[in-house]
Amino acid sequence: MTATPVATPLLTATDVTIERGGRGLVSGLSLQVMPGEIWQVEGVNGSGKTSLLRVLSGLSRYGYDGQVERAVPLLYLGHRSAVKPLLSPLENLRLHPGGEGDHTDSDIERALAAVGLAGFEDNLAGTLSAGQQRRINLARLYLSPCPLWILDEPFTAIDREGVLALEQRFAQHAQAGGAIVCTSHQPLNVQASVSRLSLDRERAA
Amino acid sequence: MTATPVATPLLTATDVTIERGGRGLVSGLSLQVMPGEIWQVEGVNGSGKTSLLRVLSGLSRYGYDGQVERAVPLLYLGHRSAVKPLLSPLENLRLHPGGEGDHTDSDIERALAAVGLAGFEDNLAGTLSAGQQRRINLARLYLSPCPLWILDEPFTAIDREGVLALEQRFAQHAQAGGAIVCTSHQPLNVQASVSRLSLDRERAA
Amino acid sequence: MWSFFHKLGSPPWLYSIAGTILRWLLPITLVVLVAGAVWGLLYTPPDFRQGNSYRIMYIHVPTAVVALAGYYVMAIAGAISLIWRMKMADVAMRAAAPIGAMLTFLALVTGAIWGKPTWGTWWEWDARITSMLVLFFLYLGVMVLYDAYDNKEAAGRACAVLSLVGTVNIPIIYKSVDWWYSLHQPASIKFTGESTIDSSMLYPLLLMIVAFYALYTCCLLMNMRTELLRREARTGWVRRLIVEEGKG
Amino acid sequence: MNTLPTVAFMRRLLRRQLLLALRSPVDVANPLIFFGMVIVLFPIGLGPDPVILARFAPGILWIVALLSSLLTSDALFRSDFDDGSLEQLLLSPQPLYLSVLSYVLAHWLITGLLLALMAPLFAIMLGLAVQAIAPLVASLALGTAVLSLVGCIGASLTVSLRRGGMLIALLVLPLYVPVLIFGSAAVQAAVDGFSVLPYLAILAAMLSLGIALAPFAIAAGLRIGIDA
Amino acid sequence: MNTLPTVAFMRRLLRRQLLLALRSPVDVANPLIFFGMVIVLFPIGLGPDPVILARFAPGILWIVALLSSLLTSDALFRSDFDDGSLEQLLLSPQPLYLSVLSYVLAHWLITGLLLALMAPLFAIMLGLAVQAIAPLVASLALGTAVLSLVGCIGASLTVSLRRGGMLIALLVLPLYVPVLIFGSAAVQAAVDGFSVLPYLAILAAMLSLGIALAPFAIAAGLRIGIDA
Ligand code: HEM
Ligand SMILES: Nc1ncnc2c1ncn2[C@@H]1O[C@H](COP(=O)(O)OP(=O)(O)OP(=O)(O)O)[C@@H](O)[C@H]1O
Ligand SMILES: Nc1ncnc2c1ncn2[C@@H]1O[C@H](COP(=O)(O)OP(=O)(O)OP(=O)(O)O)[C@@H](O)[C@H]1O
Ligand SMILES: [Mg+2]
Ligand SMILES: [Mg+2]
Repeated sequence: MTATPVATPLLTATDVTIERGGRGLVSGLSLQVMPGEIWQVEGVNGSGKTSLLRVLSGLSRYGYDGQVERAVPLLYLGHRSAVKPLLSPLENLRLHPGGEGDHTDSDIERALAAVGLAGFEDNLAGTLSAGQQRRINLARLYLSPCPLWILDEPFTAIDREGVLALEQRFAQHAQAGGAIVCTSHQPLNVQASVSRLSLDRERAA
Repeated sequence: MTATPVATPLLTATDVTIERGGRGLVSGLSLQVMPGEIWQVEGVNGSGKTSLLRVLSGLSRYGYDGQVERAVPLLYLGHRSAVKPLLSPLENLRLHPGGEGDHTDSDIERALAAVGLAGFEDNLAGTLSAGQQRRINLARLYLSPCPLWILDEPFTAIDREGVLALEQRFAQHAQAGGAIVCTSHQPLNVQASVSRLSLDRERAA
Repeated sequence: MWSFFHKLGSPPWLYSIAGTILRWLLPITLVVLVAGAVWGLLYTPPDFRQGNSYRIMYIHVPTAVVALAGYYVMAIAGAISLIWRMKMADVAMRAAAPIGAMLTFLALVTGAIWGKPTWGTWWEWDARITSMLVLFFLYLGVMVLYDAYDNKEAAGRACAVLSLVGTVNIPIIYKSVDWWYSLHQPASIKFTGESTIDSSMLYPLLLMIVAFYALYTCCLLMNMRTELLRREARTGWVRRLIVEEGKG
Repeated sequence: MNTLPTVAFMRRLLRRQLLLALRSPVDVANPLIFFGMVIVLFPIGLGPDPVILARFAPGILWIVALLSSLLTSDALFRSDFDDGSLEQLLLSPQPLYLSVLSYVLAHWLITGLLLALMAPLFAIMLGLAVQAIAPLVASLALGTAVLSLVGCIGASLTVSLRRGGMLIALLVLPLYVPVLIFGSAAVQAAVDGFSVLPYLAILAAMLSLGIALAPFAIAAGLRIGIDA
Repeated sequence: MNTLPTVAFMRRLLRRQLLLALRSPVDVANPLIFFGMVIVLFPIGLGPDPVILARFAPGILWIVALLSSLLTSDALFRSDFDDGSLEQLLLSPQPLYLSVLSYVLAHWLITGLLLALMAPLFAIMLGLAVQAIAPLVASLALGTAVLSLVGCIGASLTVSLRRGGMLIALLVLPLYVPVLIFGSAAVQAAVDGFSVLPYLAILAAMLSLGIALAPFAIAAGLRIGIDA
């Protein structure tokens, strides 16, 4: 990376308060996500991780207080994986509605190989296993030009080797100046410093 | 338990061969699941764990070779969790289509408390978080009278404490003479002996 | 008897026996078909009212008759495949559907073509015509359902269920449509042939019906052979077959 | 093991379906609203001549009721398939024949019966003769039960197909034809002052046949769908 | 960043929708089959009298085309919502107005245009006058485009509701009424030997208005649906 005089935050949340169904989930959270940072949002089931990530990514535009500023394009991968069972993995990515980049087929094939789907490029996604379908979506981590990733439990249904490979990719992305906000119930083993944000504390308060 | 002269297997699979989309997944597998046993089926994504479990549970009635005999009623929990978003957790269990036992409401409330859903009994399931919805389904592990459990990645989306509690329940079930066949990408920490069945080896062969 | 049943379940045997039957039946069918067509089209007197246009009857009536019978062939095959789990019945059912649909379609089209000179319209909501159209939709349903399933084994069983449901319904549909038509004041149009058909026209017609039954059987057997090859593409006997064909 | 008596299980399933329907009351009202709105389309599409409308009212009412029933039957098993409830139902130790009957009954109560009860309103709007209204209700109540049975067969055969939306129409509409004929004939007979009993008897016969046979087909369809 | 040009993205979305449709060819054929089958129901329900049928043909054809379009528009965004594709579309840096137009265009190509092209067959079966057939095709082609736009608004508003199946009918049918009126009037005019151009011009005007405004409503509906 070229030397930037002052690094600007990729994502700034100021005094965010989220309430759902009469329960306060997040109160007065302020957060700055700088390039190179990895944030892991932690909390028990129902503590508000998904709700927070949807607010940060801009999918929830109402139902919260506070400001969120996103300085750069972002990639959001949620609980649902936007994979069409009737398209092959290759077509799924080639015709993806995310529309954030222009990829050649060989780019996509390389990304699919990186998530262990080499050889499955042309099977219909609907015939793949649960983990393989999630992997199609995760291939976007090898394709997307977005510097900021917001990932909601990216390791769901992924086997151990798959998790290792993804953790490497996380470190690589952080090193290249990107930033990641993710949730996971397992500890992250990344070769980079991981900041933790626990929502349990908030709830207890 | 009363002393039984010879323990009969709860589930017997003989020479099971499964093929999907032209790929051999399982070949010539023979398996006897005895009371008190816990089997963990392992394998990378797409190795055939789900396919095998569906054959063992009787959901796939065609598309495989070999015999499977189920000596007792079984409880199958799959990737999809049979939870109705428009019903509360309490109603979901009270009106469950599984129909294997007759439970009072206080039974159900106790089971829901055991999976950490105390206080959420009457919220609509659709408003709960991903993990909480899975937990509704897992409450059946505290309710069902079935001695044989077949569980496909029961820990998906469950937080760490939740996993611990489930592992305790597993041990308890095995001690009481039940048996479990489950898949998980994480190692099982159960106070009982766990037999492993790896599908990767099969595939390599 | 049992061994015959057993053999029926064996794809290579079925494939070869179908081939043998075809070798005899196909030439005979063609001869009868040509004979019937020539007799009907060239050597019968013109109808006193319809002139020569009635000659389309020699295609229309056989197709209509066989199309109806074809549904029962399909349904019986479906029942066998459901009850005895016989894959070959599945193959037969799969093979029967498109032929039946095609024949029904032909009956509809020839009927429409015939209707123009005789009734002055292409289409008439007559009881038999309407129920033929419903039959066409039943056939289409089976074909489309088969295509909709990715898993062809499941597709076969689903279609078997559907065609069985259809068999219960076909008599009901026919009865009710017939009855529906007589409820409303019948239109002025009647099938001309019904009672007045002359024996000089009848015999070639009967010959054509026989020819179409034979043709149906040929198409069925040919379709079954193709379907067998497609399903068993990866088994030993098909590979051996390909090698032999290559040599021969 | 304290197993659940089958009748209790059937009642449980029925309660479940009805509760789900009541939770989204829109869904209960929808077939009715659809029925009403499509009936309103007819005067717009065919012209507002009251004599003509009254003459064709039996046919129009029956066609629209049939479409309403068709369109709701598609969703009958789909959400249960998508969320895995159907797997649980098939694994349950209870007889599938009877479980499936509960589903059909729930469908009929929510759409068929309600439609039959609402139909007089629209019949009057279309100018149907007064003496034909009771036969309309009776024929709809009987006939929609047959439609529900047949519709459920279609729904079970298409449940595992991703976008079955209209495929079910192809499978099921031809089978609806006899019901439409006898149903509208019953109403027409009443308009013309003839006895409706023969028609209702035929509908009832179809219903008995349907209750005896359809659940087998539905159960088979569901098993196939789960397997596919 | 090598961002994707908007036109390329629109083409990509269009290709995606068409490919999905072609992957299940059943789905493409289905609205057509539905169209055909429901048209068959009319003679059965109303009686086979050719004069009456011919007289009602414009209205029947238009009502059934409208139902076909309605029933397919419901599914337009639903699977994309269920599997999360819609979230991705909303997060995409591309203008939503145009993305949404691609969806509408795909829907029209798959249902409206195909229906218009198939309609002459059924028109002949109902005995529609020959000189009215070309106007029928033209009015259907124009009118179904409006129906697709309006239907997509309804689909976007109901996408997050679990069983929207028929709610969309309630929202959308009142808006369909003008199209039905002018569409069937165009065909009727042709039957009666009058000029159809005024009617087609009105349909075209509605279409321009729809193209200009509907995408805003659809985009807003989708944002609301994702948020709910
Ligand atoms: C699209 C229009 C038509 C359809 C779908 C149709 C269908 C049928 C069917 C289903 C049969 C019955 C076969 C059986 O009884 O097993 C039949 C027979 C026959 N049709 Fe047609 N038909 C059509 C038009 C016509 C026309 C226009 C004529 C002549 C004016 C005609 C003359 C006959 C005759 C003579 C027979 C055989 C004699 C009989 O069984 O009564 N059909 N057609
Ligand atoms: N209907 C089908 N058609 C073709 N291939 C199929 C079909 N169903 C499953 N497969 C293939 O079978 C393989 C095993 O699938 P399965 O779901 O059993 O894997 P799994 O071990 O459960 O994986 P995961 O850990 O991701 O859940 C996959 O590679 C998949 O592509
Ligand atoms: N629409 C809603 N109405 C009422 N309550 C809601 C709604 N949406 C979310 N909630 C509540 O908000 C809480 C947080 O949900 P969220 O999905 O953010 O949790 P999470 O931390 O992502 O949990 P998990 O680890 O299970 O994914 C849950 O307790 C849920 O009941
Ligand atoms: Mg979450
Ligand atoms: Mg799996």
